[in-house]
Amino acid sequence: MATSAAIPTNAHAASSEQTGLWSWLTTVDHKRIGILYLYTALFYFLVGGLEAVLIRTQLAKPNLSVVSADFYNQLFTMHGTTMVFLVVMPLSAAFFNYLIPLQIGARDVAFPRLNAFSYWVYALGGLFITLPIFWGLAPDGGWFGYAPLSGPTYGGGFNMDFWVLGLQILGISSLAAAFNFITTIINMRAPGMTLMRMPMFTWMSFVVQFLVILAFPVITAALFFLQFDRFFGTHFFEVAAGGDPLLWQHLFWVFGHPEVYILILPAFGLVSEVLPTHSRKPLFGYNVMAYSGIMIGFLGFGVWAHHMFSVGMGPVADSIFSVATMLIGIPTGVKIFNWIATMYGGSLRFPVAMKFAIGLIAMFTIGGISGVMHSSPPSDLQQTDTYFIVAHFHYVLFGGAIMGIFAGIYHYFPKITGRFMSEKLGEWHFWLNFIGLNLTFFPMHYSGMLGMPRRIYTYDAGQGWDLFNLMSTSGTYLLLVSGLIFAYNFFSSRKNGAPAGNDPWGAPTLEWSIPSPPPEYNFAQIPEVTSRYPMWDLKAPDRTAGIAHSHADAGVIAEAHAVPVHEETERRTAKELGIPIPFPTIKPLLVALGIVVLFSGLIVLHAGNFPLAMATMLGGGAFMVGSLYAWLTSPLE
Amino acid sequence: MPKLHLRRFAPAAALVVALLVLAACGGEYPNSTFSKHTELNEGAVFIWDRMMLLGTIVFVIVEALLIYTIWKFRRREGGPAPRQIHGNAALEITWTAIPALILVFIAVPTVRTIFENQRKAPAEALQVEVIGHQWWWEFRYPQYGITTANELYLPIGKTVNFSLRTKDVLHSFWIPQLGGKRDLISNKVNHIWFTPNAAMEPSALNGACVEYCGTSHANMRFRTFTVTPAEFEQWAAHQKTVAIGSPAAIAAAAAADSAAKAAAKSPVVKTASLVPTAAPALHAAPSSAPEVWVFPAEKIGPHAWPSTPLPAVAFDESVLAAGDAKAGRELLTNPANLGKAPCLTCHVIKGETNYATDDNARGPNLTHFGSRHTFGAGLFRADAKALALWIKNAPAMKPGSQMPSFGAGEYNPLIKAPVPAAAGLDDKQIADIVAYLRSLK
Amino acid sequence: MSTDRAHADHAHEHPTWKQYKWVALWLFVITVLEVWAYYIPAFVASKAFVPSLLIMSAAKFVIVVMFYMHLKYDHHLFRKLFTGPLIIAGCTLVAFLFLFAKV
Amino acid sequence: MATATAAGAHEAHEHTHYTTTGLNHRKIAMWAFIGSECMLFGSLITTYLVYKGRSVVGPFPHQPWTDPVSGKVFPAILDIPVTSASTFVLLMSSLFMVLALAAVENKGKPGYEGLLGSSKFWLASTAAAGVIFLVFQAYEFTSFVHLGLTIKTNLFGSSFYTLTGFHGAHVAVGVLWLMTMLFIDIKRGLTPKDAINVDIMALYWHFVDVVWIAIFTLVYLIQ
Ligand code: HEA
Ligand code: HEA
Ligand code: HEC
Ligand code: CUA
Ligand SMILES: [Cu+2]
Repeated sequence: MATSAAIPTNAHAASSEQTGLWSWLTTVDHKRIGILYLYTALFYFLVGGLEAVLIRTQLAKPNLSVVSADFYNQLFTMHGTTMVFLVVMPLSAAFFNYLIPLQIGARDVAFPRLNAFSYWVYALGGLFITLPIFWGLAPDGGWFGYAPLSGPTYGGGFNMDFWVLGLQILGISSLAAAFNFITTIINMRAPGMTLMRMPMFTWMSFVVQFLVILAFPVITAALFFLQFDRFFGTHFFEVAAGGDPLLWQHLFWVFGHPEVYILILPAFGLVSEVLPTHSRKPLFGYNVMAYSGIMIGFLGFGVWAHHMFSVGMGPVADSIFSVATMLIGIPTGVKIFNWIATMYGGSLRFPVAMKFAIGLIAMFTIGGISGVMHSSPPSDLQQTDTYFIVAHFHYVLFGGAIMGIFAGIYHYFPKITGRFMSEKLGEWHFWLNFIGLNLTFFPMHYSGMLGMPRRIYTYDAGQGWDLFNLMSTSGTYLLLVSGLIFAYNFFSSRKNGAPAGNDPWGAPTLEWSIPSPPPEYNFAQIPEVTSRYPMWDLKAPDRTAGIAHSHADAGVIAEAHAVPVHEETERRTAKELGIPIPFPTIKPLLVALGIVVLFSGLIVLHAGNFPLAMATMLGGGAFMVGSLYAWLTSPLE
Repeated sequence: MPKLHLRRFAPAAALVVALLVLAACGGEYPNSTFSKHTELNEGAVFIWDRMMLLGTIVFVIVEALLIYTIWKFRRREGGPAPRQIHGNAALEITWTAIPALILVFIAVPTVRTIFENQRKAPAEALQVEVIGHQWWWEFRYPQYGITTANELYLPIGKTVNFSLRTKDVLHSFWIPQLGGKRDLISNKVNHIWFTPNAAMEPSALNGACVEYCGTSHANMRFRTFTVTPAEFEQWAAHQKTVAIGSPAAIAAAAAADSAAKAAAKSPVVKTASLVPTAAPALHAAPSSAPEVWVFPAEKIGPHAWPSTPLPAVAFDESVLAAGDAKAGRELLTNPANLGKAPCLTCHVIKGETNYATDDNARGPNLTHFGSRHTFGAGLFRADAKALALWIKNAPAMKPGSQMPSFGAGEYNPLIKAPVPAAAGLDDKQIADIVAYLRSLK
Repeated sequence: MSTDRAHADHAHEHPTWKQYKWVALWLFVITVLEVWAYYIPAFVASKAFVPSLLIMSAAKFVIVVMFYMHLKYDHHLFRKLFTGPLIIAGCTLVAFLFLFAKV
Repeated sequence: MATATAAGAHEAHEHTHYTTTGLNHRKIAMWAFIGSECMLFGSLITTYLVYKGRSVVGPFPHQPWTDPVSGKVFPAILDIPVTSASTFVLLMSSLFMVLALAAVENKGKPGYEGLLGSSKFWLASTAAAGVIFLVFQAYEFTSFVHLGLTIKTNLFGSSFYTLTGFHGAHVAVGVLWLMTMLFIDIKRGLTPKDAINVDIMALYWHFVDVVWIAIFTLVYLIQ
């Protein structure tokens, strides 16, 4: 593998005192918060994965009873919820945190403490929704919580309380983070970093933040309705009072569909970083890539009802949503072709990161095509709520989002830790993952079209599904093995990986101009940016010569290939350089804690202990407000 | 190291593909969605085929381009430096336009079929009301006055218009072989219609609930029997009668007898147009209820015979064999036994004294229970053993079932306690009830 | 690079008391009209009622946003940040009204 | 490179750091937040409208209703005169708010000497108007409850109280914010340097007003 001239890893410029638990609890450094996100999300990936393993074990053969019906229902609900809200979104957030400031040449995010707050709300909210499974009280209404099953009349237990409140909590985290990143990207780009010079990952992240701030309020409102129904006796989704379950479905999917693009676009962004680097060629059709991302996000708001073709919306609505859905295939296809064109004519190297990136292209396409197959209602009515759908969304989610994120992890691990992950183990991980993924999810196309419904904890023999299910289950175990290999590789490489240096892959963007791991302040000097590929301007000018740098500075490019690669200077501390660094603080964590306690009060209320519930809520609320006050009145840096 | 391990991957991939192809060719697929038994599904299959074709083309092109590219441009010692092309407007337009064009070929038949499928059903269609319950199906034939559960009879060659509603949460009605699904939604009546076409053999098909509806969603199945119109009429003529052995049946038989004696004409079903001319003879015999006709058990394929394992609850076979239908009827219908066997507070047996009506009954209508092949929403064969265990402890056989346990000493999850010995049914009583239920042809 | 930084927030003068006063007056007048319209049964019954109320309220909405929130004078970015979501929210609302109208 | 050094300045406020657009971070975030709030209130209003006329039992917003069981007659719930008054108060609060901002921005400038330049007065008036609005709302809610409409009564009650309650909560937050700002003004006096903070608060306040404009028409006036 190409290790550029061995630059000794700059382990701890400026961060000698930044160790120990307390430093992690109080950090407001976007990089460390990114790492926290990464670890936490990987932990939940293990949880969600083990849930999947149990699911698949139960379904290995007909009429098994590995788990009970009720527990199975909790498993798939929590599996979906975990993977979506506690794994893929936070893994993306890990990269937003770590990379966006580095890619745009900033020293931190716009609101460092808000950033810490987002993380802690996520971490605590994740526990809030995950822990109940140990008491058999985990949410059991499906990840889309259809009313009235999720309401008080038919879902009267505690289970869906945790879901409603947990999602509400997680929403706070995502929203706070989104405002933060929008501001960061708009306002903290280094001089010369125009929008059209932003790295594609930052671009896709930018789009995603808008999807978050527009989609999450809708689910927030819907969850409030459900929450009020459950706790305060309102009638939003109560059938007897005339409540309309379809309102829940519409609100959920107005959120839910943009949500799936929230899950995939960051992975698209990561892949758009990995492919050019290892092809030694700039991204093909940069502008088109940026615009198609925007297009996907925008169209994503007009297609939600394709999840509801079976509810009987009438032919006009069915047709409109069907055609709108098909349209999304166009900008997505543009992305696929541009990626291939990026590689075409290049000089391709295949480290594990590249393999995963290519894997995404190959696998996502399968999921995308089955997606288009769902978009035609007459045909979807045979597919909806069967394993064919399960196949579709695992191809796009596992074959797309997770593969892309793996590509990102292998690619950026050297930047984050200063060391490479083992390529050898990585190969095993990749191939087992690739085979396991196809073995698990491809047969689901068959079981689905041969009539197997989703969300069934058992099925009868003789239905023609046995073989496919057995294949799926075997594939899952392969995936488990590959995941464990990854985990081992991940942890052992942190200490024992080969040293990586600043720019191990010969990549084009700013984050590679600084040491690995980067110093606390990122850039000793805020760089002046003159093109999309500053590092290539510097190191491989032939690759970028043909790209129109912005006309204003086209003339000065020669001397202004101006990204200095600071190797020595950045061994100095922030203090020595006179760079203000935000103070570490525990307050965001405390506010987050207050919020979670506040929400827990409602559970106590449901349990019927009114005084204790009031005490919990008032206590949590007061604690939150107090900590918030302390936060707002203390100086940032 | 940086070379593609295609070879390592190839055998595994080949194996998967081979297995899948084999799988798709051999074997029986009783729930396949690709059948052409109805016009509804023909439309679906037509679009599916087209999408499959176009999708495969797109897939092959993309993957071929991808593989070609990674093979051709892999880095080689002394290979050429990359050609630095960064974009190409003509290409961008091409790969925007071609997918758009492909989509037109999908969109047009899609919209056409949507409007076709959602036309109003023909007026002369057979009406069937489907009512979802957690976790069983109620079927009504309003034109015949029939209420039944979990087994659906459909005449071949005749359009059926289903109106779908639910008593509780959302469910979804699906018979994969006959067409797409439609949800049962609270506060709304949904519709779907199709015509099992004349070319279809009489057959037993599986159906399922496909909208997650709680604990036993997986156990909310049903059977559909497509039968000839003559058979259908025969079945229906019997199903609409009151229960065998009920006071109403005895009275009706007496009335019919005297009517026959008065040489009045035989009772003709309202929907005479449905009946092929030869059929009336089959049940025109005066002085008795129409003859029972059910879908013949021999014609039911293995896929439609449930093999759900029975719980390990003991039941003495000899006691079971000695069940007495008369005693069973007494247990169910004598108000004195209501404390022990409150069956008729939740179930309706037409002709007996019921405490529930069709509209507020919590359990399936049992009037002609003996003519069903399966029970518990398609979970169990309607044999004596399974039935006995069911009455003893239904929730142990079907998680979450809303039917309480009645066996003395059995745990009843609805009251979260065992049934007191005094209040519960002993095995003998259960055997009697089973005998009675099975006699309700 | 640094030149455009200084007080770009306030690069354009905000409106003054004079304008504010007129804006307030307009808002007041439109509100009075709205309420007045509500009390004319014949008008309430007519087809024009709903559209005219919608137009009046939209007018107030726009006036406040343009002048009081000085979007008219402020950075174009803010306009985008506001109108984009507003349009999506509006379209979604209308779509819902259609979807639920025929049930 | 001058900017880079400028970014190293030691001031503890982000607007002294380098920013790409020259805009204030928090102001950008506030506008993004307001965009997001459009979707929140959009969903709440949509729900109210979708459920309009779908309640199984009364009372109803615009028509009287006779309970078929008890025979009791319930009047139409909404009280347009009262709400018109509170709407007016809220509209005027927006005027006070812009004047408060102008006073802070132009502190000491000619033309801003007397009352016009008293940010304290205008902040206090805005907050007071907010409080009056909330009092109106409290009055409204209690009188509706006395008329027989609670959040549990029917779909109208559920969606009405939730929508207007959310709006009221936003007003309440705004009032707290205003009071804090007033407190600071009293303690140390706001100067043009603080204008940005008042500006951001004002954006929030006006947005809450704008939402009410929509609610007033869609919920109260259109029948
Ligand atoms: C990462 C997440 C993700 C992504 C990216 C997508 C992408 C798409 N999805 Fe998927 N989807 C889900 C996650 C995702 N989906 C989930 C989780 C569910 C289930 C939710 C649940 O019920 O629990 C779901 C369900 C779902 C349904 C509902 C099915 C049902 O329940 O009945 C539909 C229906 O239209 C659909 C369609 C699509 C389409 C058209 C795309 C398109 O964006 C795909 C576009 C991509 C391509 C088409 C491939 C590349 C293009 C080319 C190579 C160009 C040429 C192609 C053509 C001309 C076709 N999806
Ligand atoms: C990103 C989203 C995501 C991902 C990655 C997955 C991954 C998997 N899913 Fe999931 N799935 C969903 C999202 C996802 N799923 C959703 C949204 C639903 C719908 C839920 C609903 O209906 O409500 C669903 C439903 C669903 C079902 C249908 C259940 C049902 O309808 O009854 C099944 C069944 O087979 C299934 C299987 C799997 C399997 C085998 C995996 C495997 O790929 C998992 C493999 C992973 C592992 C085995 C873990 C290995 C990882 C590690 C060991 C990490 C360690 C690393 C460190 C700690 C450093 N999933
Ligand atoms: C509290 C209501 C209730 C009472 C009392 C009750 N049942 Fe049930 N019964 C049900 C419900 C609900 C079902 C459907 C359960 C399912 O399939 O999940 C059912 C199903 C059945 C079935 C299967 C019907 C079919 O076609 O699937 C039989 C047989 C039956 N009950 C017999 C009895 C007998 C005998 C008694 C009295 C000893 C009885 N029931 C008392 C509620 C009741
Ligand atoms: Cu009924 Cu699922
Ligand atoms: Cu979707």
